[in-house]
Amino acid sequence: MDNLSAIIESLLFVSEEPLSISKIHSVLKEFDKKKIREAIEALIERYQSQEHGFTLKEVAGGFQFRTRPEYSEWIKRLKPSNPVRLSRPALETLTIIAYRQPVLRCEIEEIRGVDCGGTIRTLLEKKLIRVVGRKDLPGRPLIYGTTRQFLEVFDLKDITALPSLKELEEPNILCPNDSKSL
Amino acid sequence: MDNLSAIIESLLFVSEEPLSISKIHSVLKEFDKKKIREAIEALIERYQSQEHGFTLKEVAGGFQFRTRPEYSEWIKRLKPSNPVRLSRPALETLTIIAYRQPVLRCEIEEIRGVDCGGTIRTLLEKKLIRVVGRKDLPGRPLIYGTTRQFLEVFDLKDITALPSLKELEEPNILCPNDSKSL
Amino acid sequence: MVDNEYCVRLEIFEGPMDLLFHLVRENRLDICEIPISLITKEYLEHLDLMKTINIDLASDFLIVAATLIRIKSRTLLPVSEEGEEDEEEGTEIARPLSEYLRFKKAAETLATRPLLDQDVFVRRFSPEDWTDKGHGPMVQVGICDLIDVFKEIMENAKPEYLVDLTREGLSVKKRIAELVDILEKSSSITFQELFSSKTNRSEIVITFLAILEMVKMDMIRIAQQLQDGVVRIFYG
Repeated sequence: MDNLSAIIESLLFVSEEPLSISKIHSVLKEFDKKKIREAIEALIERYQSQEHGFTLKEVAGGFQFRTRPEYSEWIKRLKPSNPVRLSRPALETLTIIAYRQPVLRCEIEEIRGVDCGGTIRTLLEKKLIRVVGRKDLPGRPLIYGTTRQFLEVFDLKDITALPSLKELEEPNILCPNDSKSL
Repeated sequence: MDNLSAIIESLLFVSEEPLSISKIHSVLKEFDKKKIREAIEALIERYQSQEHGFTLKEVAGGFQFRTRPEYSEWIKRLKPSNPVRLSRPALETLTIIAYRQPVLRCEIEEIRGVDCGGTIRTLLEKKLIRVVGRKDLPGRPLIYGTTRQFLEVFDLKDITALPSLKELEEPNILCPNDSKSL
Repeated sequence: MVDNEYCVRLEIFEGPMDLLFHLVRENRLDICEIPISLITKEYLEHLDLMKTINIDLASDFLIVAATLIRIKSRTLLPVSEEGEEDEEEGTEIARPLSEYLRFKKAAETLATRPLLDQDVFVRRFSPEDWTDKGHGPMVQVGICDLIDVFKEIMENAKPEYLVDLTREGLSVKKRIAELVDILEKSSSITFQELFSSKTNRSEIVITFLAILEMVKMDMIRIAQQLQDGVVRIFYG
């Protein structure tokens, strides 16, 4: 495979969408469109003749690598290890619970100033928080705390490893004995 | 190329993160890990020997297709990228953490001779380092280590893939052992 | 962060080890043959620049210069019988500097690696693919996000919430979390079991405080058996 094919292959590889010849040409101005088309055809040929997990196909006016349909079953089994993604309100609620646990819903709501029922439910569903008990108050409100899952998601050994604001902002608070001397 | 290689190739192709052997095995339970490793090695070999736009690399404990560095200029023309940029002080702090982990802030500061709060904070924000715990010392200082992201960004198989400090030749402007010249 | 606002020079060197390295390199001399007048002159120039800017940096530089002068003065004095002492003085500064230089070198090597999204690229997919639909924009969170969010919340909160957690409080909280873990597995546990393995005095106190706190929060009940007097803690 010549150099041009390899360059085009790398472009097709990183592209989220099908790349048209003119799009490729706009990047590889040094090469004329005919050469580009020939290189792409060589690539298509190559992926067809060899047994690869994916092929190069002409789609929607461009070219794109696509997995072979016969492997779709395996691909569906591969679940993306879903990083925990939270909405901003959920993140705020989670933060308050993490730093203020064990904490009541009304305390969270007092800090955030809005109803937190929805976000608490989401966090419970994601197993980031849990009910740790009930408070001996009228209505016996639930008490919330973070879970083991929370520690795993945030890569913390235990809840005390959660850094405080001070620690990350004030210089030298971590080193009470000045060790900076040479 | 046999069928297993092609299936693994399709999985690696659709995955956004490096896939470990055990992750692949969890999808392909029918095949034992040894067979999977062999198939991956055949793939690596194949992409190395032929002139492709990308290669299969072992990164952060898994395997991932990555473009060849020699084509980076073309790719950047296609899509504007946003690589991690570190100031030299941040890079030095990161290096010390990488080599000395698990490490305390005061230990880093002892080597660099300056306050490192700012650079540590930057590195935490960029998710290149993380808090791995607290040390059982007065003040329970935070302990830092590098992340998976660090390995991915610097194209490292694992933390042992870093060249050893000994391998890195010691510059000659010092003569700590030659005390006669004092 | 504040430092960055003042001068770009910090990009070139940041402090003592850097300075020392810089001074030694600039004069292209062995650290063991330091020309003290040159060093002092350069040092004073840096100090002039720095003292108006950052007193911490200035004082750090002072340490470097003072150490250099001490080493130099040793070399000018007649060599005493106890040569070993001199050796220690020399290595005292040479050792950390050489260690720093090794890391400096390692950092340079690290910077030459193929960097993701600069030298090598991987396939990325549009984020919409994985996000839960209908919850608004999602953020992928890390520790720093937690801290930032907490900071913002606290800035907007009423003053009575501004008290930061004490370390003792954290330990009690940690113990509470541990006790909940234990009680989730087995719904009750005896008092003795909780304390038997703890030899450490402060651990015992923290566990006890945690139990009191949990009782106050009505998270647990404590009961004593009439026959054998065993105190048992029940969850919920």
